[in-house]
Amino acid sequence: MAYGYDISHLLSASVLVFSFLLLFQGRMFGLLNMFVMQAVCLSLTVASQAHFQNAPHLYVTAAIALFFKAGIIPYSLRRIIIRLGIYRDIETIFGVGLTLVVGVALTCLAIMTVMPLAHAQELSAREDLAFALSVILMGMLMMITRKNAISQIVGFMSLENGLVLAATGVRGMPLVVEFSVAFSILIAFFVFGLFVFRIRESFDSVEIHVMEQYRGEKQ
Amino acid sequence: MELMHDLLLQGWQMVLVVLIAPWITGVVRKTKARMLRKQGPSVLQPYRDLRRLLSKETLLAENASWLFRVAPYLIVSATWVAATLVPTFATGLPFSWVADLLAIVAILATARFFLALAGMDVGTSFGGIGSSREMMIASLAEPAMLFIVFTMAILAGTTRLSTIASVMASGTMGIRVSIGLSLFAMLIVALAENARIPVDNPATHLELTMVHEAMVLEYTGRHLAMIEIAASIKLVLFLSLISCLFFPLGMAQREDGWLAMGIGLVAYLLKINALACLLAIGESVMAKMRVFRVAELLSIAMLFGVLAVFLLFLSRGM
Amino acid sequence: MIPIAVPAVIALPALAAVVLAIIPSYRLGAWVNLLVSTAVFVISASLFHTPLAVSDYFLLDEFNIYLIVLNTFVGMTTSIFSATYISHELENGKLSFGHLRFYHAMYQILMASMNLALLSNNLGLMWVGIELATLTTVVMVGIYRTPAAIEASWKYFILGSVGISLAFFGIILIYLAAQPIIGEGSASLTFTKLMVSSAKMDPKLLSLAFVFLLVGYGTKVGLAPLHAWLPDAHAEGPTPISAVLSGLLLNVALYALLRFKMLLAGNASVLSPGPILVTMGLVSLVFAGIMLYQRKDIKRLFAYSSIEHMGIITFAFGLGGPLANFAGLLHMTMHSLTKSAIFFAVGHISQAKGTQNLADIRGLGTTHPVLSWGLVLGVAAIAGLPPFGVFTSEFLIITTTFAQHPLLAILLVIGLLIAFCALLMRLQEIVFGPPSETSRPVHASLAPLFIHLMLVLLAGIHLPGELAQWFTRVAEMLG
Amino acid sequence: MNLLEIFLWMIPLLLLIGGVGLLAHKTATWYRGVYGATGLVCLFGLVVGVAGLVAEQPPLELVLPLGLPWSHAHFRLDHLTAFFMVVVNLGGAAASLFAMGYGLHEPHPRRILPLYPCFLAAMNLVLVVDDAYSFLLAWECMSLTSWGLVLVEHRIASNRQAAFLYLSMAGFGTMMLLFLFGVLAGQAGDFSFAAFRLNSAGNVNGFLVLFLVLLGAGSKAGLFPLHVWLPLAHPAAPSHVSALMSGVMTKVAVYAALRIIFDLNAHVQWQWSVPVLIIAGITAFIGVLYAIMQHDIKRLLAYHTVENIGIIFLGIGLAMAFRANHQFVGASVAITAALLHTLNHSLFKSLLFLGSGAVLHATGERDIEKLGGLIHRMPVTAFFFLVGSAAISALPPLNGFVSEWLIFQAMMVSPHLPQPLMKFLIPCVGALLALAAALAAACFVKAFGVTFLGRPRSPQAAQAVETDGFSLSAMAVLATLCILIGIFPVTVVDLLQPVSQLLVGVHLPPHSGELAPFTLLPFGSEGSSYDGFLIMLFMLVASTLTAWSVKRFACGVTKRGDAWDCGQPDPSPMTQYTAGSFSQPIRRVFGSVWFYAREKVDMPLPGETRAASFKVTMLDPAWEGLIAPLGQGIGWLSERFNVLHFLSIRQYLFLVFTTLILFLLMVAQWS
Repeated sequence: MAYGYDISHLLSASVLVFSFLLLFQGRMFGLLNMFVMQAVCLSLTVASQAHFQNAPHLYVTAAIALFFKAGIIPYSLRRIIIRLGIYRDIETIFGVGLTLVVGVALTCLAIMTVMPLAHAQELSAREDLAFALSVILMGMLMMITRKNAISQIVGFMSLENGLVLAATGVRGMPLVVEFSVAFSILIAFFVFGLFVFRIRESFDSVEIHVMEQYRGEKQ
Repeated sequence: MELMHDLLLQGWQMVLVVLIAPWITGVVRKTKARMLRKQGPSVLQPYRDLRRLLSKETLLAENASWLFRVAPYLIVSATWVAATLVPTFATGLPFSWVADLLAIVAILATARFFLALAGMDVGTSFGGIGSSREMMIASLAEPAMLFIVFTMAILAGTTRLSTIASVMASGTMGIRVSIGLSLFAMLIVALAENARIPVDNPATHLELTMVHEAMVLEYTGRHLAMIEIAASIKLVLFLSLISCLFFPLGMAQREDGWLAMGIGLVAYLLKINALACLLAIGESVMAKMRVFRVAELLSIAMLFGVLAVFLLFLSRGM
Repeated sequence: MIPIAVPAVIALPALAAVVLAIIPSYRLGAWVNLLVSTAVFVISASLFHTPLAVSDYFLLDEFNIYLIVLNTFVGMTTSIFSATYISHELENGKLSFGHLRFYHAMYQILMASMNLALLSNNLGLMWVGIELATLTTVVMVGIYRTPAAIEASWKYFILGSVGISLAFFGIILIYLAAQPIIGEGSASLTFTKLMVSSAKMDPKLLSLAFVFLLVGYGTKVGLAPLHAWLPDAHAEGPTPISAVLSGLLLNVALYALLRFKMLLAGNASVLSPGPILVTMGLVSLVFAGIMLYQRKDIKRLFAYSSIEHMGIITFAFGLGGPLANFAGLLHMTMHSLTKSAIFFAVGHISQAKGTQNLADIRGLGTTHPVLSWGLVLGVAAIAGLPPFGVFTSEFLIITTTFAQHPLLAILLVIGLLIAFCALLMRLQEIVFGPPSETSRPVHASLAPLFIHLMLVLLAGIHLPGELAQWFTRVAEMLG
Repeated sequence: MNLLEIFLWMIPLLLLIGGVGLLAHKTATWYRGVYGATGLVCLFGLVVGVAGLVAEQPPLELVLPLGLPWSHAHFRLDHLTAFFMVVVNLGGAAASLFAMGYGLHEPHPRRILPLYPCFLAAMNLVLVVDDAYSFLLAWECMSLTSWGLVLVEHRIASNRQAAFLYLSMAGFGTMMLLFLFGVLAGQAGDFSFAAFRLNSAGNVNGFLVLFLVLLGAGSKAGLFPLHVWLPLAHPAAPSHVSALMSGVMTKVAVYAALRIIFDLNAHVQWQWSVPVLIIAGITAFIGVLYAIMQHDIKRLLAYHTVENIGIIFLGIGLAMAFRANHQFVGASVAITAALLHTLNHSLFKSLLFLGSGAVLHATGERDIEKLGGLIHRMPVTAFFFLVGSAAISALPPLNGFVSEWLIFQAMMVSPHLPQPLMKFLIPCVGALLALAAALAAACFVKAFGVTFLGRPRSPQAAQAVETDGFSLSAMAVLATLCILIGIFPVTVVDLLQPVSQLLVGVHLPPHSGELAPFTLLPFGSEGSSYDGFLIMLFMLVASTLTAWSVKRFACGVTKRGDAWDCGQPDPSPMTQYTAGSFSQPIRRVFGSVWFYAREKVDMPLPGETRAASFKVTMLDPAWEGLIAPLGQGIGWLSERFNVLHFLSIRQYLFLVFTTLILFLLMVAQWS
């Protein structure tokens, strides 16, 4: 059993590593590729959890993750990128270096908050939790530091990966499958929304700040 | 019988103040003239002036209202009542409790109020000047007066004039700095209230320096006579007030016999004549102030009043 | 045994949504909408006569029974308002028939999801309810398809989604804390069971969970600085939705938050949520109060006022104690009724004047006297003036706070006064003075507006004993 | 049914009349009916009030199942309440009578009708309630309805500003009262006044209570520096409402102050009286000083309200000082003076506001610089206004003097107070009071002189006509009462003694007519005394004598001619002394310090053709030092914070993120 934990543990650590790599990525396609890798890692983690926890329904979650996040969504995003012709570098607010530093700081914070949790919790569960929390925080960080709507979606999905990581890491968490379905719908909404806005030509760009010119109450 | 006696006594004082009022004005004028080495009119001239004014026709401005005609009666009666209630030759007169020092000051304020209104009635610029300045001066004199009242009230334990006079006359007070200070304050207030130099010049009709005279500029005939007599009564009132508060020598008591009353009367007449002379001398040696300097003069009066009160706390160990 | 009415108030609107989606006539749709809303209200009112009950998935206790009635009641009155409002929008050409079908269906889904969130005994179900409600409103906010509306709904959507995710993480943490004690499976996400064993849970884990839930659901409540979606979402969507958002959805989110607060209250060594709530409440109150001054849009104005009131309510619950909790509950109810009434009035006003721009809405008192009476009374009520019910709760909050924490009370009052002056200033601009030029007559039902105001007035003058007892019991539960 | 129950019926009755007012048709009959009904109800309340004041019975109490369910609404009728019922309903009845005539001439009568009876109902309700919740409810309803009345002429921008400032300050005051009740209720959360009376014996911070009263009730009453709203709001309302606001509503605030300071607070300490006396003195002084500078008749009157509130609070402060030192006679005199002045002020201020309403109706002008000579066109109004002016200027033998005299008498015994601070403070405050009284006289010489005397300064003033009978009779009633109370103060003072007993625990012995039937003898027959009746009698005798002798001895011929004016009469009414020039000396003496008054004279040199100009600028210290910075501060803050409304989604996410991180740090720290 301990051996099993080690595997899933390793896998979830790799999800975190990919989070860092996401932060590091400067180009659109590179970002999507990294995200696909993270999603694959995630589905592997979930699958391993399904195996070791004897929870077959988690396989569904793994499948959804694989199919949706590593398949359809990146594919549609890629289509959008090609249609809009935005292969450029991704604009970040601070430089990549600083973003990475903040990422490390966030990981430290995650560890700090999880550390003092009661010893009753199994050690690996605590670590998993720390990983998940870090992934979540870094997903948010990505949403904040990237100016482009597509990278925001990627950031959100990465955040959601953290959630799945956390949910599947806990023994016997009910409704996980339902949650992953719900989140998938949510993300589909995102992508759909992006398409809609693009198709309706309300916005000429997916740069978010352009959209903000349409604020109802002008300053 | 008692009541008759009381009424008689009060009636006598009522008549007395009116009778001597023009005389006092005459004395002041005469003394001032003498100071200037002039012959001056007779001391009885104010009586003649009154008779002359009464016998003349009254000329009213076109738009003078009923207030303008009623005001002189009100002013005379208010001043007269106030003067009647100030102890002159005797303390503890039967109606002395009707109005205390505060009320007497306020009754005078009533008279002034109507005088100032009358000044504004015809709608001339001079009337307005007079009213405006008169009210300004009065508003500054009043706080100073209050401190004097305060000093007296602390000394006598009441604001009732006859009691104050008895207390002062009894000599238990001794001579105090506070009394001197309030006398000084009182003198300034009296000068201001009676429109005397250095606050106002009763003899001038030079436009821009007039205060009292400007207000009564439109009055003629019998109305002017009443205004004049009221002014004289007011002077008597203040002289009586000073003499009863600060020099209550020889004042009779209510229960005293006719002799004491007589002595009181003589003493009273002497006192106010002397005060009138002093006033005339004072007026002669001083110059009239600019209107806005008056504020400073009255603040000095107030300052003395404050000092008087506070020193009294010290000296009485309160 | 759960009474049949409980699933009914969730299922009936959900079914109605399907029906409404296929009814072609918008008039018929509006009627069906109204009828269903009324029926749901009647059914929910019948819950008063059934005993309180608990099952694995549903819960009917003293806390939510009244909120569900309030919810369905405002849902009903809003559907009356909505009927006239929407037909006017149709005449304006701002909406098409297709939109209306969509709108009515969405309205019922929104009601169903809020009822679900209120009645569920399971953290997951409640989460689903709230998220469904959020998504529905996101869509409804964007229904006009103007750039501003899309911007507002996009923003709402993104911020809402992040909130959803964080709240979900909080739920995972709760489960993590409960699992060693209650065991695996959905039992560890059942409120009633969690409540029983919360004392034994890991306090640190619970605290961490609460932080995430606070940020997650706090975004829905509109607490500053998590409020950003709120003003624009209120301003750009149809006004009935603004009314429901302010009047109901914020309450539902707050209800969820309070459930977790109750959970924490059961554990002695947990991080005390009070000070955090008090701080967030005060920040929201003062911040929203200050923001009111620069508003140029009538609906944004009242949206910020909602933030302010959520701040007050959060403050009261943060303070805790029977009186403050009582006041918080009362304020929740009163705010819900009053703010939706104000939005009814605002809806008519913006239709009458053809604009939401405050600078163009002037002198309403001259052109629309009855409507402006409604607005004046509504704003007076929301500003905390007696004899309206909001005053009652503010009275209780301030007096109790000042007795315990004078400094907090002073801050609270500063915030209240700032907001009060701002609302008053705007109200006078809107209602008084020479009227602005454009104005049309509005044929609208003002009944919902005045029904709400009557209720608020009644509560101010005489708070019914049953209501007070209910509040008292819940206040005790909240600790 | 006892008195309290009877009285309570007034409230729904008035509200009902308000409802009728809402539906009233646009006819004079309806207007008269509503005002007349209101007036009748007020008259009824007046009777109940007098009955309550005379009745020797313990306070009546009643609990109704209204308000908060656990404490309900408590009502109580004691002598204090009864006295203020008299004040409120007397003013209400007079104003209603006035409005039966005047209310018809208003440009928008139907805006007033629904609110007017409700306003009166709210004021009456404040007096009888006996728990904090109902009190504040009634209190704020009073603000709210009067706010509506201020906004009757809402198209005038300054009225809207006044209304805004008014309700904002009212909101502030309510908050302070909320604090106050929070303090008094303590942890127990029982909001009935009965509980407060019990609590206050314990460890309630009395100074805090007093401070909050001064802020809460003081802002409503118009104490410096919270008076700024008052001179703006009171004149903005229709004149009969101005009369109510100035004459009556400020008294309700006095009631609140008295109730809280003396009744709900068990122990009064002498230190508390210090801030009250200082603030009251400044209020009285600055109120009248500002009034002198005003040219708007109604605003002038409103500033005088500030002054008189100062005087009333002086009485209250003195009573506190004496009561704390167990010098009960002084306390009783002071509180009697405060109460009497409350009544007096409500009478003459209502009278003056009604008079100004009559003038406003006749000429359409509130600016006295455009009036003049109205005594010819409106002789009756002029007479009543004169009575009011003389009364408010504290001239004997009218009522204003009696109350100020009593206050001075209370001050005269202040040297017996043991604290040196009080010994020094009270004479100084007394000087301020004397100054205020004298300046008030100056101010009303100006107000009456410029408005009614002289020559008309505008065509409107020249064509004014006397106002209607209802209005005149209302003024007549008030003027008569002013004179009667001035002449027979003893009766009223004796009536006030139960109230004094309630507030300071002692009462003056009833006047037995020892010296004369109507002599006021607050300190017994040996102490200071005043007899308005005899002064009146003496003045009558003196003027009769004068008149007789003038008739007898003087030439009776009277002619009319041009004014003399030192031989240079100018026919243009513009040459008359104006209100501005009248107040110039006083402005020079006091204004340059207090109001930073500056005169700017631009006199062209000979030969230049441009017009000369003269400009006076003045600043209100309370406004400049308090309200304006506050407004600017909030404006500044809101502009700074407004950036937060225009952030990008990313930045908003950043806010959410930061909040989360902060909380996480907190949790990490806490563990």
